[in-house]
Amino acid sequence: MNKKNEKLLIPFIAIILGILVGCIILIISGKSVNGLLVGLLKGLTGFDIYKPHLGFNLRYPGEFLVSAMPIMLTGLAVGFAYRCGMFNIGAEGQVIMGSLAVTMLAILVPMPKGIGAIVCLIVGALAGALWAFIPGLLKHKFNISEVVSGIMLNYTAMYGANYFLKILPGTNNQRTVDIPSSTKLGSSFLASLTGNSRFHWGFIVVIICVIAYWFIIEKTSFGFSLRATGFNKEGARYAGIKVDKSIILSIMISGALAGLAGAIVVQGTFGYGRVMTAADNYGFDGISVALVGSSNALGILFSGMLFALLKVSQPLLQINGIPREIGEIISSSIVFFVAIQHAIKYILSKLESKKHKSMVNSKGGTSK
Amino acid sequence: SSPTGSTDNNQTDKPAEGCSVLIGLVTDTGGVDDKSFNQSAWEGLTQFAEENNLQECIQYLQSDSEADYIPNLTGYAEEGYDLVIAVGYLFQDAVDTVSVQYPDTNFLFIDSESLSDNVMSAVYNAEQGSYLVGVAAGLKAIENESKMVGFLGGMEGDLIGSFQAGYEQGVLSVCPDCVIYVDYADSFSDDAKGQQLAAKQYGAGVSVIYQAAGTAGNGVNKEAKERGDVWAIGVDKDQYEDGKVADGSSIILTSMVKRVDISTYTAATEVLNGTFEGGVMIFDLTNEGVGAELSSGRNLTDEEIAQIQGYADDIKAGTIKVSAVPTIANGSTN
Amino acid sequence: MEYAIEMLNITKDFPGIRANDNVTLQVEKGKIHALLGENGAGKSTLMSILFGLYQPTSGTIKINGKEVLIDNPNIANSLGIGMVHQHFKLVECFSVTENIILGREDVTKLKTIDLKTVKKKINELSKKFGFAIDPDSKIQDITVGMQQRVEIIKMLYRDAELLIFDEPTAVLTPQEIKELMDIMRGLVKEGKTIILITHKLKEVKEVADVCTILRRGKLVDTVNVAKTTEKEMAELMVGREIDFNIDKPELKLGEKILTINNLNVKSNRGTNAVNDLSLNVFAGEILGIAGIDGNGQSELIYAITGLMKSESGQIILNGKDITNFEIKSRYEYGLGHVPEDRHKHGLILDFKLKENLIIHEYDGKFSKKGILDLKLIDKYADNLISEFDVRSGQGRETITRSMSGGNQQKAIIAREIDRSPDLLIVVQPTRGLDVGAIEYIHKRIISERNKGKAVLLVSFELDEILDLSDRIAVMYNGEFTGVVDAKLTNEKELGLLMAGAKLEEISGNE
Amino acid sequence: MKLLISMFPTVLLVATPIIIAALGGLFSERSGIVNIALEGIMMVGGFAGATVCVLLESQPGIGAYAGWMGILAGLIAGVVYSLLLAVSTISFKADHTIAGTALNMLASGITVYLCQIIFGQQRTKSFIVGISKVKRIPILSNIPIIGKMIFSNVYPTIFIAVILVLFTYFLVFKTRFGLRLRACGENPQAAESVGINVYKVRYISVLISGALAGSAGAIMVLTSGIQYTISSIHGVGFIAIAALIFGKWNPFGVLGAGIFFGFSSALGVYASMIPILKLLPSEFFAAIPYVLTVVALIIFSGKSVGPKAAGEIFDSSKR
Ligand SMILES: Nc1ncnc2c1ncn2[C@@H]1O[C@H](COP(=O)(O)OP(=O)(O)OP(=O)(O)O)[C@@H](O)[C@H]1O
Ligand SMILES: Nc1ncnc2c1ncn2[C@@H]1O[C@H](COP(=O)(O)OP(=O)(O)OP(=O)(O)O)[C@@H](O)[C@H]1O
Ligand SMILES: [Mg+2]
Ligand SMILES: [Mg+2]
Repeated sequence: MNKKNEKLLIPFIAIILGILVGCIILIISGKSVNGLLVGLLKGLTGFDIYKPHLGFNLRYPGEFLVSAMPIMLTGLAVGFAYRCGMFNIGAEGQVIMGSLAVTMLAILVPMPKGIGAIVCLIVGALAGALWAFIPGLLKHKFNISEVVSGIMLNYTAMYGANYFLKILPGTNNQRTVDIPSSTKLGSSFLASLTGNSRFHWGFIVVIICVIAYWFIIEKTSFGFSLRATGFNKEGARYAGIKVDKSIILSIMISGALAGLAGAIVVQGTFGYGRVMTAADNYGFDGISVALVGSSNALGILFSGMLFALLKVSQPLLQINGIPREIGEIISSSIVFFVAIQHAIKYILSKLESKKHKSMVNSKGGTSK
Repeated sequence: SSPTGSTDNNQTDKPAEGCSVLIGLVTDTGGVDDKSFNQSAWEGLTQFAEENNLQECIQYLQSDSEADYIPNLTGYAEEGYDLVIAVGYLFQDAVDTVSVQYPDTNFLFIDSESLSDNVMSAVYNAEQGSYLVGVAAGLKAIENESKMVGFLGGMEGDLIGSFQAGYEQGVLSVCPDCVIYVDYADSFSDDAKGQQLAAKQYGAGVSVIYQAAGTAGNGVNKEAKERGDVWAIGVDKDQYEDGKVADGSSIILTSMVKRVDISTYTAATEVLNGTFEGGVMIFDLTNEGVGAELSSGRNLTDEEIAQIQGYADDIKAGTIKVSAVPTIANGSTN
Repeated sequence: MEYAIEMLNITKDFPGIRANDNVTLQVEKGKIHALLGENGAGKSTLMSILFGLYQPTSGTIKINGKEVLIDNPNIANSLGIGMVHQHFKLVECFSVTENIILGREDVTKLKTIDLKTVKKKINELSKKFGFAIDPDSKIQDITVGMQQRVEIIKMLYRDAELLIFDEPTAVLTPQEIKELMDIMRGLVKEGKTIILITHKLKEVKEVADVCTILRRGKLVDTVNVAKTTEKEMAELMVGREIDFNIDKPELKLGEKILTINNLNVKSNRGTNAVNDLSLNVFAGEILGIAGIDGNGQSELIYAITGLMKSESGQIILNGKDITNFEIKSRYEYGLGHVPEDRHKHGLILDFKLKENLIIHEYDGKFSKKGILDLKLIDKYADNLISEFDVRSGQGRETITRSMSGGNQQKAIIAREIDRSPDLLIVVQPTRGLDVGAIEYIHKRIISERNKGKAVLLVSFELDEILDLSDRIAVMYNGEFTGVVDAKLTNEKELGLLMAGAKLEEISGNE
Repeated sequence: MKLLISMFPTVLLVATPIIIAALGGLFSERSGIVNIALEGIMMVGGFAGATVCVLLESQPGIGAYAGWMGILAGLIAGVVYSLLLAVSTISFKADHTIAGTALNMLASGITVYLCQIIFGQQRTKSFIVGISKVKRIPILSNIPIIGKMIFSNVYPTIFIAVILVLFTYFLVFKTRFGLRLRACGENPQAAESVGINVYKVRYISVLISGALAGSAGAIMVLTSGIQYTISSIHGVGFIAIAALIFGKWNPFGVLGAGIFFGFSSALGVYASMIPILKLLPSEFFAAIPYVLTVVALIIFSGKSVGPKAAGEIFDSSKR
């Protein structure tokens, strides 16, 4: 099998297997598979098969996009680092730091309309990048795995951010005051287009990032050096690439993308900062998105949609009598199947050689 | 009836077509079995459903995190539910937002006020009931000479603050030199934290703890049961049964009862009858929306019960005014 | 005669290569039997078969006259065969004792490891064979020589009667080598049988009783060491007359391109790999560095190309002191490098062929303001591919991993030569390639020389060195044992130099 | 001092699951398999423990032992769930971190899903007792100070944890199995060359790891909770990883680190009673284990303390 097909085929098979696992679990527990499909369709398009007369309710696709946007960004974040050979499990913390920076800036510093939102986005990205700099530096200086330091920094970020959010004026136990409208990304125009969903201008940020990701990775000399480092560090060093610099820079860019995700969640989805008792998992969703999307821009775009759909349909499923965790089960199974792609490849090659054999056999048979 | 027994169907099956009303209830991160106000709210609703034979038409959703509030409320509104119930003041933003977007849907908002006219807000003067259980705590503290009592809140804020305030005043009214420990679990769902804070207070010599912390408060009951020689005061519902230990006695001294079930029952009935109107419903001692559980033959003597009832009458009569503003800071004592 | 081990008519085929061709090896009990041959002669393969790591394509093995089937190392172990691998298989953070007993632990009644009994056993063995080893020290704290002794005790602990040593001296200091020889003599005195794989004639002469010589997978001869001179064995090892059939015009020596002064480089293990070495390479010549693998060639090249740090000394390229330069700027000052390990260094295997072809200049010639000039890259790649006849499935778009070794190597050569560097370093340029590819690559290297470039060639294949070089420096133990004119030397002389003899000694003999 | 005494039961309560789960991590990592999935395995164990406890509690006869049956159930569930980690990383050669991350995600989905199926809600029902505290242990509780700190008013599970520490030390550092286990984590090629079946050793270790982490999850829920919920484990699996690193992959180190982290958590609760600490926010205490782990990693860096081959994918066909 050729390499390119395999790259597409494996995530595809993993997705099918994941959905299959979900269906089997539903069937075993006596729930309707149909309900799952109906729920997913409605979550995506707003069309309810049971109530066709209502047509398409655009709020659903709107909310679907709202939840797709941050995980596409974190997917890009994880993917970017992955392309350079780093596993940025710390994206969660970088999202939180992005959110924190944006919230503090927006609440404490008055800014004019128009510029405010953009300044906040930039600061969110910077905060994420700086937080990501820590595991990058630790890896470079002390050879500490970015996975372990990333996990520890996730929790540090969460508790640290809560502390700072709580000392902001007006914060109660769950949330800060609203950020000024000059810094918000929400728009009544977009809301009215999508049946009052929370759809917001953050989608432009996402589109820009997807294109920039694709462009940087595939088209620039910088991306070339990152990819070389990711595939083969020693080979990159031989070629004259400054591997250490690539590593730190790539995880910082990764952090910036995660920070942006945090920023658009605050500026767009919620409009205020949240004191969190448990993480939102945007960063962890990003890992799934990047893995299933093979860390390339288009792949991340699509897998981001897939995971967002599984997430956003959950209340719908629950209301329709299907435990909403089925979405989580399906998405984590998909990641699991991607993780064991070695086995999938093996089975595929077995199948292929079998097919080959049986073809040869049948040929032999007919010639007689 | 066990709450889970009756929820089974509602939870797992799609509500039947042809319901005359559809009612959805959204809990905060506590569930409908929190032995506290989520459960109470759900019980009011199930009672309504049973009486009207509408068991198939009520449903609930539990929120996993704050991020779920809006999607869960909108979920029901979008699905055309006639009444959507938001249990808890934490839903303030969510209710404010969603109720405006769905003017044709009726909302019941428990524990806080929202201004849209399709929202019925049920507000409870919890400080009044809390005052009464405070009296009970003070009496016990004098009796066992510890003169130390405790309060454990869920999250700091106006709502739980009113519980604390009433309790403080009640304790001090009978035991002016009592020391009151105040702690907050920073969560309504972290039972482990509740238990640890209770262990701290009991360890310091506190003999009674009043918990107003949802599921986290159940940790207090657990610690009290482990110790056996201390009291806990229940909240929202009568928690006497949950406090039973091996020998059949209960460590629940009394409970501050908050009749959330009345508001869900009322709102549901009004929706069914087509008489639902937005606005604020106030529940206090006078309409028995709040109060202390004072059944005799439990852990309070009849004299004590009588004494507490005396205070209740004074509050109803207005001779005692109970403030809803606490004075003791989280993590400290008076 | 009684043989401890007989390997009869062994043939072993790997895809595309016959590593052993009808080889027969008969080892007498209580003797040290040397196995001599150039790199790739098939020594390791033969021993791997004996040790159960490979199955022979054909042939039989007999132990003490009885035919046996050895299909995994555990069986070899139970038959009393032990092997000291060239790369030790030791757990660094374990103690000597723990390493020795691993897999064969005695336990007490409490099921704990019975260290007391074990240590006693080890001390006994150690005393009996003169190992002088502390059973409690950790592997990571002891010298390589000591580590090797641990490997030996490991075999003895398992009651091995036949001990195989695969190039045991490659990693040892001369003093350690001497001690090892003593140990080996002690072992045979105790009735053990030893097979010693080596390239070094001196060692064969010193300890071995019998020597079997392999060349290109075939058995050449088995000789009695006492009755054979080193020179005779060298001749047997390298074999046929040399064939100068490559056209090479007269040498036109240009100016000095590369100067190395008193260079010292440490290996990854921390030992001195390059010792105070000095060297000049001139424009228009090919300087070949001959020597056996592991004598510091790799480290020397890594230091010149910047992949390894030099401890001290000077590297001057085109008059610039590049000792501490970044890798990239070395290329800019006129360096080209065809690396020893094409998979680790030379290529990014998951890249497309075209990407590998521009890997040095992706951010120079092939990009404008940081953006890759894809059209130029495609054009350039196509040109290079056709000029150097690099064959692959999908042309420039082929994923490099899927290409054959020969074509991968051609791609590297193409890339390095096309940049027309003043100094071209080529290391093992034809390893694993077929005859056609070898010929082509040789031609390209010589044409660089003819263009007046300096070429530094490192190879373990004497033929290649002799065919291509103008001068030959022979490296042994991090130093040059001699620098000779390629036209005036022969394989015999080189073989002696490679085995550590100094040039003065040899010429003195002659 | 009085404060310290009254605080200690809480310290031990928090430390117990950390220690046991970290010991689980120790087995796995010492054999070469990085176990990021501890958190997920704990969730599965916690769920199974609470469920079994709830279901058995009302049964006459066994009811009194329901808590202990719950721990057993957690152990079994942990073994079963860790089999997924073993199969994926050892047989299918999946990246350890990615497989572990997937299993962590799967655990939260699957446990809550099962709650819905079994109990009709997003959590288990609450159990009545779970595991109860021991009032005082005869004789030992009479020892001055220590008797009050450690031997009264504590959950018996801490003693299980301590016994497991001793047992782990014995198994890993004194026995044949332990030697082989460590060899597989340091240099699997060397282990294989002396006839050790690396795959088998790693499978066993990962399953032991699952048993320990699963029972740690059950213990955590049954001692410090009233039911299993999605947030019951809330990152303790990751703290266990931290404790493993902080304790330098050594059982006694793990014990110390576990108690230390238990202490920092208890301090968060008791800070209000300690004048200096009163000024620090509760978030500070919550973050301590994580920050200290990063600091510890920096201090250890350069010295190789973790198992060398941990995280490497072993393939015996490649020499
Ligand atoms: N696993 C293998 N697959 C394919 N070819 C192999 C394999 N192992 C060895 N060879 C080839 O077989 C030939 C003999 O190799 P072998 O390792 O036996 O040589 P050697 O005499 O030990 O060399 P050296 O001195 O370098 O150790 C070489 O050409 C080598 O490339
Ligand atoms: N799969 C392979 N394909 C092609 N060549 C191979 C392969 N495996 C090994 N070789 C070549 O065979 C030669 C010897 O390999 P081998 O692994 O036997 O090394 P060795 O030096 O003999 O090591 P040891 O003493 O540890 O056995 C090397 O030149 C190596 O590059
Ligand atoms: Mg070799
Ligand atoms: Mg060899």
